[in-house]
Amino acid sequence: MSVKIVAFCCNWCSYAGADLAGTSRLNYPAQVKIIRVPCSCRVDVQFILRAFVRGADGVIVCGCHLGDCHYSTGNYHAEGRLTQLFSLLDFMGFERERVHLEWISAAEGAKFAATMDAFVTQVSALGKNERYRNMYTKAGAQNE
Amino acid sequence: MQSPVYTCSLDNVTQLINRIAEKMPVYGDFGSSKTTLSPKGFFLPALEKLYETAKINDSYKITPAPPENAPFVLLGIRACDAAAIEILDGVYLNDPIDPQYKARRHASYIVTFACETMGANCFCQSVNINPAAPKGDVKAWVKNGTFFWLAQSEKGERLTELLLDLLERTIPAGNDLLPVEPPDSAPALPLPADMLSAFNAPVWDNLHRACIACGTCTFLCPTCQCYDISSHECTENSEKTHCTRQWDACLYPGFTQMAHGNPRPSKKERFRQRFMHKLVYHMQKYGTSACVGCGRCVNKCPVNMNIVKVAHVLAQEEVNAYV
Amino acid sequence: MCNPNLGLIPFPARIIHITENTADTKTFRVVGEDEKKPFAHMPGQCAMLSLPGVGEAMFSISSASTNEEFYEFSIKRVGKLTSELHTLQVDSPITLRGAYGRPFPVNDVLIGQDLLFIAGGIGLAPLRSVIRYVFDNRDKYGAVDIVYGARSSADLVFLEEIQNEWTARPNTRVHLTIDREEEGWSGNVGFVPTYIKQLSFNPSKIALICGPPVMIKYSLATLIEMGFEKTQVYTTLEMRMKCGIGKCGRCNIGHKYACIDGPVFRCDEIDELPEEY
Amino acid sequence: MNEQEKMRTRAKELHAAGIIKQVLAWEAGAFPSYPAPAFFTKPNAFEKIVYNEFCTANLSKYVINITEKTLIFLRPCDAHSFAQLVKENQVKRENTYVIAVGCEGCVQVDEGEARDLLESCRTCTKTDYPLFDEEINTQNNPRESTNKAARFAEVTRLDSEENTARYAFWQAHFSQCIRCNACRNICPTCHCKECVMDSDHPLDGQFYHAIRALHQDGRCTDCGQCSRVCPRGIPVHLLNRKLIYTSNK
Repeated sequence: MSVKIVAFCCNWCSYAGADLAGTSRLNYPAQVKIIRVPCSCRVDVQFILRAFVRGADGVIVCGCHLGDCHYSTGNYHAEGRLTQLFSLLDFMGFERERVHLEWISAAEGAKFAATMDAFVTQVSALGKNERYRNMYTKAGAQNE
Repeated sequence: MQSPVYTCSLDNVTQLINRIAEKMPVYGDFGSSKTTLSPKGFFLPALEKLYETAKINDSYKITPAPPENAPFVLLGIRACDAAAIEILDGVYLNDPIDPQYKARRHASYIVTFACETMGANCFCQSVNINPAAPKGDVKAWVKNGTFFWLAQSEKGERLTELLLDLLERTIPAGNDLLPVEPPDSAPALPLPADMLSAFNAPVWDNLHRACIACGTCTFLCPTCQCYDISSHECTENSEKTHCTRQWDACLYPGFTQMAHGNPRPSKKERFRQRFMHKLVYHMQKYGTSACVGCGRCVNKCPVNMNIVKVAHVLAQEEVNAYV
Repeated sequence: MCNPNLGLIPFPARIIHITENTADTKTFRVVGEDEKKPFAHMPGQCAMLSLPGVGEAMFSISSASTNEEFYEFSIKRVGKLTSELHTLQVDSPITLRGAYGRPFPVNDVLIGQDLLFIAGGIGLAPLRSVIRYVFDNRDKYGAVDIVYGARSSADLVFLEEIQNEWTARPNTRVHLTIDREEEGWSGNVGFVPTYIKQLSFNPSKIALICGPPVMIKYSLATLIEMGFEKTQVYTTLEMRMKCGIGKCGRCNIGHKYACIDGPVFRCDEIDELPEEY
Repeated sequence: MNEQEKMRTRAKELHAAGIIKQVLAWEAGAFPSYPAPAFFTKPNAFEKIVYNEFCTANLSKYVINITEKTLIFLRPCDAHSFAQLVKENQVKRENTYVIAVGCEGCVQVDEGEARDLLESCRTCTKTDYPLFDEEINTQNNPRESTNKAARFAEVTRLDSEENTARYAFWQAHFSQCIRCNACRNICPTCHCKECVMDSDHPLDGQFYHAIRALHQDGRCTDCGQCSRVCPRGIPVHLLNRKLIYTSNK
């Protein structure tokens, strides 16, 4: 069963990188669904968690290299916020390998394709995402 | 004809439970005190699906969720919870009857257990419930080392037939075999007689300020009946949507929020509604107050607000009448 | 209750006709499966209209109960569900359940009485079902006066129906008013309560009021001044409703639930209830 | 523990001097071990101010957007929450008169009996008061640095375990959650006007705890109220402690 990947790509660098990968005929797995965001720091923790709730098996956030950010400090915020999210997800017992943060500039089409390949194989190794889907608050399990 | 009282020794009570468990699932036990969550969740679950809709050639096909009528047994229900189930029956089992609730309720066997002592924050005696004489399909109690079992309903008799070889019949010799009633420790809960004077009482202005409107008391309360209905897409395929029913609390701001405004705009009105419904409105509509004195809200309220204090302050009595 | 199996499970239904009353109000004609009406209803009752995946809301049925082919709902675009409903086209599917609420007492108290309908804005929708019921059984009732006001002439719903059909009805007087002066408007200008005082009806009539709460309050005060008893005045109270069958504990005013003991209340009943609507 | 007398007298003196209009403290509940937070406006009611080891509720969240000048008694954990609220200008400092009051730790109460010290008091590392106008008996705050290790003991223990073991640990706890929102409404730094979790979409509730913890990241003052109030005993504070632990590293 092919895994579903959601990639949040920042408009200025990674999205352009993905574009470049396309124009230079580099292919990367089709299961990757790209969502364009103005900056990597626009990715709220809820976007990632909701993506998992709605059936994603892996989420990767791509942004500009530190220092290249069009909004100058966007990727620093993103890095701070997402490292905390990833460590909390690991602490709660979710597979840390299903989430990833990568800096890809507009010129690195090859790196974009390679990163997506590596990430898809990594997530496929883990298989379908069951844990994120079952962490239900059963809201009222019967009395003990 | 009053069905006979059966007994068995304490140590083969677990045998009784296992025998029942072979026939149907058993929840709860004859434990030391009442459970944290009330048995309400067995009849009105915190989250349940009402129906599913699928869009087929431009019209909605609606499939209601099948009613759950697999039989199950609730063990060790106390007098307060048994009375609470009756209060919920009054709401959900009279016209128009709620099919989901009715299916679960008819499939349930309630085995109650008499309390020998009053819990720290129990006050069922203040709402004239006798902790030693709980209702329910079967009443069980322990007295000087023996376990007693008395069927109180036709369902109770059916349950007793499963266990006849494990139980011995006793000659019903007066009430020295009956469970002893714990001494009455607290005065009766004063219920405001007149609705309008209670509603307009000035005490609400200061009384509500400590409350953080979190809803814990309503979710733990065995008689809180309010629910919310919401409809949303399935995650698997968005053509299908399901409509769910989940617990709701009058304390939440969105409870009565309408497009053109909210009749209960601030926490004070919502706090007042919670206690007015419990102590006054339910009394006027069904003849009994909806509080069974189980003390769960007293025990688990994050800021130690509780219904006994509100009732006393509402009746203009000094709060620490018996602190 | 006209519908015995009253529950929370809706019937599939379809919109067969949409008329654009005003900029933000549309009237939807709805029928159940195989073009029939899934449940009967009485004037003043409402039904839960829902769009799966969006939500559900209670709307008063503005078509007459004697109308066999369809229901009509006049819906103003105010919130999430209503905006979604306003995007629907003819033939789009919805779901429907009902009929809920205590109707206007058309078969007992109103028989043989002179009737005074007072409506404000979208408040005409619930009263329209009663008015059309009265017109269909015209001989059973006395004189009919209709006072209807809105913010502007563009906000008067069913305007052509009022002007062409209602005014032509026997022994029926229609009094329209708008809040502010407008060129090209020949009718009265002013708020409904003040307009009632100018018209000064004799207090033997039965009055039915429906509209925004502030209009209800002042119209009721004016009627009392004119000698009306509170037992002669009926109104509807609007509360948030989710179940419609008096269980979900949301629409209560005091110990009465608006969805089963109302939404139609007699004004003296309202005085026994706390000031909560 | 005679802070109670001093608090009552100071409240009367400050009110008489017209410095304050009302007092926010605890008052006796209808049951002995359940004092509740309360606003005292009339001087004769100041006699009812209570201060003992059962006063577990954190008072700082009550003064958000307060308009009248209010005297508030703060213990070290409350004081840190209060400072955070002042920093986020949820509270106008000039509308409050703060008295720092000594604390020997509060007791968890269940079914009327006092159990052991609150978890947050056992691992409390705060002996200082970020801001106050006066002090009462603050010299006898017993805690020293020994609790530093105890504070993150549970977090490091869980970290050392297998990922699947942690998942089982949290799934067992979260499956008991009845979404009563007590942990959100008691948390001093959780004060959005409209919470994103109030959408009536049950599926959002799945990550309620994770999203709530992340919203307090860098702002949580580790006062432990969230776990204290949970009716199902879920150790929600561990999520926030983990975030503090990783950001300290």
